[in-house]
Amino acid sequence: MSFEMFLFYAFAFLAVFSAVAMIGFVRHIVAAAMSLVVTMVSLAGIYVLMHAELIAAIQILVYAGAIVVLFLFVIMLLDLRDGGLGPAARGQNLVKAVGVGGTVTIGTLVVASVSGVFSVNPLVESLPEGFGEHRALGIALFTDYALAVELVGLVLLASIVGAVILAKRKID
Amino acid sequence: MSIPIEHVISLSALLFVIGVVGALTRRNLIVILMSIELMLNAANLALVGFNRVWSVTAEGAARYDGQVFALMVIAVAAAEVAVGLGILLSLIRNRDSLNVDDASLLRW
Amino acid sequence: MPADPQWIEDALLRWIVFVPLGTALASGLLLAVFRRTLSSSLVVWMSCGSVFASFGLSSLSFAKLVGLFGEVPVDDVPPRVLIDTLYTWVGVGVGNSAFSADLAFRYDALSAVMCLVVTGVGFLIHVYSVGYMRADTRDDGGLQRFFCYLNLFIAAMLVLVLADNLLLMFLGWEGVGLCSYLLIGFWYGDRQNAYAGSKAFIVNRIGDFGFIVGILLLFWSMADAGQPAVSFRAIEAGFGSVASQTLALPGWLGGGEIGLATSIGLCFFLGAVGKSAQLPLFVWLPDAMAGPTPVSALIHAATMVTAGVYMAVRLSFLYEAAPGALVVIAWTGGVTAVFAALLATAQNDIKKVLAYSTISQLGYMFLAVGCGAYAIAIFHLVTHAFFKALLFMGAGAVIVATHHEQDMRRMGGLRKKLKLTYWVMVAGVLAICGFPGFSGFFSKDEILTSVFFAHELPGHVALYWMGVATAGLTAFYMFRLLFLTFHGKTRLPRGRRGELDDPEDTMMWPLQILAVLAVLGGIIGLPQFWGDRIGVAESNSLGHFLASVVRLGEPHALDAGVVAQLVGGVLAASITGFGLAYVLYISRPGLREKLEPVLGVPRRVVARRFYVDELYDAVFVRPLVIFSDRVLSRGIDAGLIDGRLVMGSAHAVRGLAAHVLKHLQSGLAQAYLLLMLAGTVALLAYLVT
Amino acid sequence: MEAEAFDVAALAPLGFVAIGALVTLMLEVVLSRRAFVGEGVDPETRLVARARIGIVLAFASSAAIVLAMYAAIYQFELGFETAFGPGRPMLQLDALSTFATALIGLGALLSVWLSITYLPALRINHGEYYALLLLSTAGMFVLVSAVDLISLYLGLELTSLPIYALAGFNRRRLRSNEAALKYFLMGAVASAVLLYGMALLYGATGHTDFTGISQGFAGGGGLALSGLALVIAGLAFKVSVVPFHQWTPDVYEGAPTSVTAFMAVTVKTAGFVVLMRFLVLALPEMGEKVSVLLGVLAGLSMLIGNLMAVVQDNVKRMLAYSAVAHAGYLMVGFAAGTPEAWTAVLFYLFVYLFMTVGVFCVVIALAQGGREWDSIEDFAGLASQRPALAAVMTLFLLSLAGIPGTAGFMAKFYLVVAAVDAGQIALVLILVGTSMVSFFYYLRLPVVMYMQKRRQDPDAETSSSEIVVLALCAAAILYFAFFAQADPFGTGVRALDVAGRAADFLH
Repeated sequence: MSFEMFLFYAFAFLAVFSAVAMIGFVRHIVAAAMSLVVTMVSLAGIYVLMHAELIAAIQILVYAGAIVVLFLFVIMLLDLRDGGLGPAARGQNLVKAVGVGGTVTIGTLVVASVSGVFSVNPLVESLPEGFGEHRALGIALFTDYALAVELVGLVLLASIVGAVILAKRKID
Repeated sequence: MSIPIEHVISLSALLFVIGVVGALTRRNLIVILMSIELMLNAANLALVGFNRVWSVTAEGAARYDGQVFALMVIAVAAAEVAVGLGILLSLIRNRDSLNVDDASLLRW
Repeated sequence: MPADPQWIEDALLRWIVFVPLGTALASGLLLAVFRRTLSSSLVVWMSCGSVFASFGLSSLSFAKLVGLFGEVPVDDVPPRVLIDTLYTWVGVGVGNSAFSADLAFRYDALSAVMCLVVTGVGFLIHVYSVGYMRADTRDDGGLQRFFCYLNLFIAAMLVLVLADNLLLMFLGWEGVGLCSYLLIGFWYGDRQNAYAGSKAFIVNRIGDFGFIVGILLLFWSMADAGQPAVSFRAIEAGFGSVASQTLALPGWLGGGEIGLATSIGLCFFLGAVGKSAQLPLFVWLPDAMAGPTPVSALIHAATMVTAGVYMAVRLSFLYEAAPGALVVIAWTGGVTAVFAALLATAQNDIKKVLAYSTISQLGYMFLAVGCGAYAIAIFHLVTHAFFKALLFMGAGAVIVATHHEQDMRRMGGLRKKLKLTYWVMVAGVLAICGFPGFSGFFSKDEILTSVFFAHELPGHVALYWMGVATAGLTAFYMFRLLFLTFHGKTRLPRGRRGELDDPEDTMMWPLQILAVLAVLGGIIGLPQFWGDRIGVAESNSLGHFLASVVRLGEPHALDAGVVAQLVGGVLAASITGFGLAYVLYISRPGLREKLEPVLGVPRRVVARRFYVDELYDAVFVRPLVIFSDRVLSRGIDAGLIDGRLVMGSAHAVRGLAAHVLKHLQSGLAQAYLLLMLAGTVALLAYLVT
Repeated sequence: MEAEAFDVAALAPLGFVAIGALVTLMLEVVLSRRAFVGEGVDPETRLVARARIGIVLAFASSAAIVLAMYAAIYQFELGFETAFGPGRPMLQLDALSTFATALIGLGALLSVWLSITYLPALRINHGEYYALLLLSTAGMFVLVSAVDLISLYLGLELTSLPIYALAGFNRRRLRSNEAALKYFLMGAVASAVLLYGMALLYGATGHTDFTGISQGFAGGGGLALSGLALVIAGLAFKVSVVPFHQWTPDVYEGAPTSVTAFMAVTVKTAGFVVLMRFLVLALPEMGEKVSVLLGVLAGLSMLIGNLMAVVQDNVKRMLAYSAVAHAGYLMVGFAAGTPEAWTAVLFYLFVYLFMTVGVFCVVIALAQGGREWDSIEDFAGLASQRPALAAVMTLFLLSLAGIPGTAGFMAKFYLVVAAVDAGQIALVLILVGTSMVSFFYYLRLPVVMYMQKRRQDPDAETSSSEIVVLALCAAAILYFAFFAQADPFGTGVRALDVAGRAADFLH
């Protein structure tokens, strides 16, 4: 097993573990947010392994940096007690969780095995110079995908206006 | 040697399913939001992973469809969280509960 | 088959429809948008005038049709059809089957007859309504609204009978249903009326389902054969090529094959059953009597309910190719005739007697259609329009005179007070009972004669005897009505006995005109046999006139003996009915009490309408809603309303939604998510495997 | 036409509404400052000032939308065909997209007019409303011309995010909060599912643009089919097809009515158009399997929608289920999948716009005193008090039910004819049968309006903007009932031909 592979599995384990922790067994909502951060960061690690360095950086900046902080702000703002998770999960939930998780997983597996989901093209071994780095991706973004960038701008504008109008304390 | 794409996609599928289960079972709205974020992340992982497969054109030039898509998704995810938390705050002002089951005035 | 007609463009036709339509729209617009209530005399003049204008235009077109203005005598030219094409209404190039439907009116012999009846009788009823609505104390200043609906109805009915294609006909078909609904529920504030209005509309949905499926089936099969068509002309020309095709029945219907023509014919007939209140969809018509009486006369006796008969005759070329469908029609008509006549004998509400009588007479018409005697069906349609409108309006006069008393048990002895009303009612009763020489005599006699000779029809002898029995029952319940209302001692409450008099003249003179028509109307279709006897050279002019549209059967080999047998049978039955009524209600009223224990069970059966409603309840409703107590208890609650077939299935639908499906919509976001994701997984599984 | 490097003119409609959104935002800030300078402004003055600002903003938004529509119609008439995007096509400007753009613009325009008096009546007259509405419209413009998964996704998000906020715009009302929450939660999950499907499609085919996908799709394969399933599920959510429909009644009921009207017509149009384009371009040989799938969705939607609508006592909720049913009718056209069926679907969407806006406009015209009048009892006896309102409401409902003499019948008729021609007999029977069922609930309102006594007595007057909308919708419904394919005024435009041209995007 190469070092790369080892890193991948380590990150993968971390990501899955903390994801399960987030939805499963943390006691406090801040802990849930922290688990999410761990997942995000692990994914960033995997991105690096996939030659997507810029994405990895942005993943950490935006997700771990901005989004989770936003969650934390709201949590603080609400001043939640009892860990903020409300009443402990009832047995019913467990049944549901097992049922849903099982169904979906089995469904996915069945689909995968029956149809050979994973039969995609082999990986390209020799990547061009500087693949996935900020320069190459930046050029792509502002040439081929310029329109998409503009659109993302509009999406962000819309979300800001929407969030403000909904969350502002007093609007009259 | 590099990581087999099958493993990446499996990881992504697993994370997606965990996100789904979270969104379906947790009662706390903030955790549900986080689960949705997890689902988006899983999709991003798949996009970036698949970009590894489709990384060059026939002429050998680099292709970034998946990575650019992933970038866009990250931005959109931020926007979505902002709106989601806004809705959550306006809900909390009227009724002091973060439990999703309490939002069942509208039914039948 | 009739000769190929001569088509004449005539741009005047559209105005037959547009004049009443325009009046209705103008008055409605003024009322709704500008909130202008016109003075009642203006409203009256406008609406009656527009219908009269329409009648005038119809007569003019009629004159053109028969060549009154022509250079050549009628007999020498091929039959004419006036046609007025406005523009292409619908046109789609669908694959191999581009088709188009014009907004076009067609005035041939059949349309002419219908058109004249609708506008002519319609005009008389309009005039009558003026007096009726004026006399009506419940009226809340809705005169303008009432006449607006009434005109709209006339316009829709004219669209129906003048339509050149099935789509336009369907427009009129739905239009009359809508107006009927508006008019039944005219006196709002009365929940019963609102309910009756909805019921009429909803029952007709079932029929309309058949109509639409029929249109689609016809269109589909014709397009498949490369002859897309929606106009009657094109369908008639091209239907021959598909008539012999068959459809494979799906497995759950038992497999096998059914003739295409038969299935299309049955679909259309389902539409007719709904509109013309035949078994089993008749339940709405008696309830529709909640509307104002002129409405009952116009819509639920003279015009709209005959639309089903008109449609069947219009599509006679189709039914000619579908003998199976004709058998169903004949039997439905025959059974309905006798069934509704039985029900009529047990009614105490004067309008309900007439309502069941209408159903029964419509059954006669379908019986005629089923025998292939289309022209005779139309003949009876016309005479029925005369005498049934007369009877309804006479009943309306009684109702107005007695200040809204409809129960015959509280009438009696009105003969001396309402003299004129009495005599016109006598004319109507004699006409419907087939008193020799009166209009109903000839038309009914003709129908029974065709049934008698319809050897190709399975069970035609039984049908014939059912027709005779119906004639006897008709005489019984009509004379019962007459005797209970006008003879004997008055049973009116004391307070209402003073100053009883015939209503005002605007109500009475339409009645007198209709009385004359009811007596003499038989002339237009005077059968050959009787024409020869009294020395009229050109008898059965209606039949000859219609020959350009429908196939006339071979004349029956009639000799005096057969005719004596036929007429004698009917007359004997009618006289028996009359005699029974006379004995029970005039000479020996005490006998009724004595007979009560003997007749108790059958009488109760009839009075409960043969437990039809209960039967529907048991067969359709309860199994459907067994899982829902609430609906079940509603279903058992027999005091609620009748007509469980329709309202019962409505309840079943409601029950299904309210008690089963509703729980899916629990209001819990995560439950929604679960279903959504389950759907996604199902989609995934389906697509991938 | 050859794709030009950066043909800005092609993006005119999008540009107009985007700029319009910015302008209204600015205007709101500037005008509000003017109006509320100083501390001691009393609430009454404040309300009046707000109302005036609202009118100005509505005019500004209307101007932006009208310009966008004008541009779209101009492009349509020119026969524009541009694959837009520098380097690689992201948006396809053609007859379909310009047609849909004009249609969505019309829906947005009418919704703006509906809001002018409604927002003050509900005391939620904030300027951001119009900006959000315009941004969402911009998103739909992107959506209907998207030929790439990236632009599709972004368009979808740009469409949805403002609507989540708009649904919760009545912040003081718990039902509005809840509607926003549910729509957001379901929408976010649906878009995540959609996104995952897109990722799979990309992984299987190596392309994010539709034509590339169609080439790479050729063999099908599990990965591609899984992706396809998830994408269909995500889009089916937007057009509220069973079983992805459950948000519809809750959101329709809870959201402010003007927002409901807006999303009912525009989102549905955009969703169906993008689904159409995706299916046709990315899956040119849309096999039997997909057709059956769409047919099943159609049948379920018609049945569930119509059955559930029967038991509703809230008008908006009833209309929501009716919207599900109509989505089912439209899906029948998708199951047929012939060019005629696409034409019929587009024509149906066109007619559906007028009926739906009209119906919601009547509900809006009743709203006053800070509350909606949207239960069935609230309509009792309306005919005696506001006869014109009752009359047009009846017309809209009859059109929704599809009675002949209304445009709704023509729309349904074309759809049915196309489906019959494509051999979808079972679906047509369900369509016709459930339409009959729909009379049960569509007729309830006329019954209470015409045949019951007025119970409450609100003295609301129909405002002039509402009168314009109502008159326009009613006139359109009557006009297209008889002139869907005729041209009585010699304008050279026939509605059905226009829809046909738009549907002719398969070359």
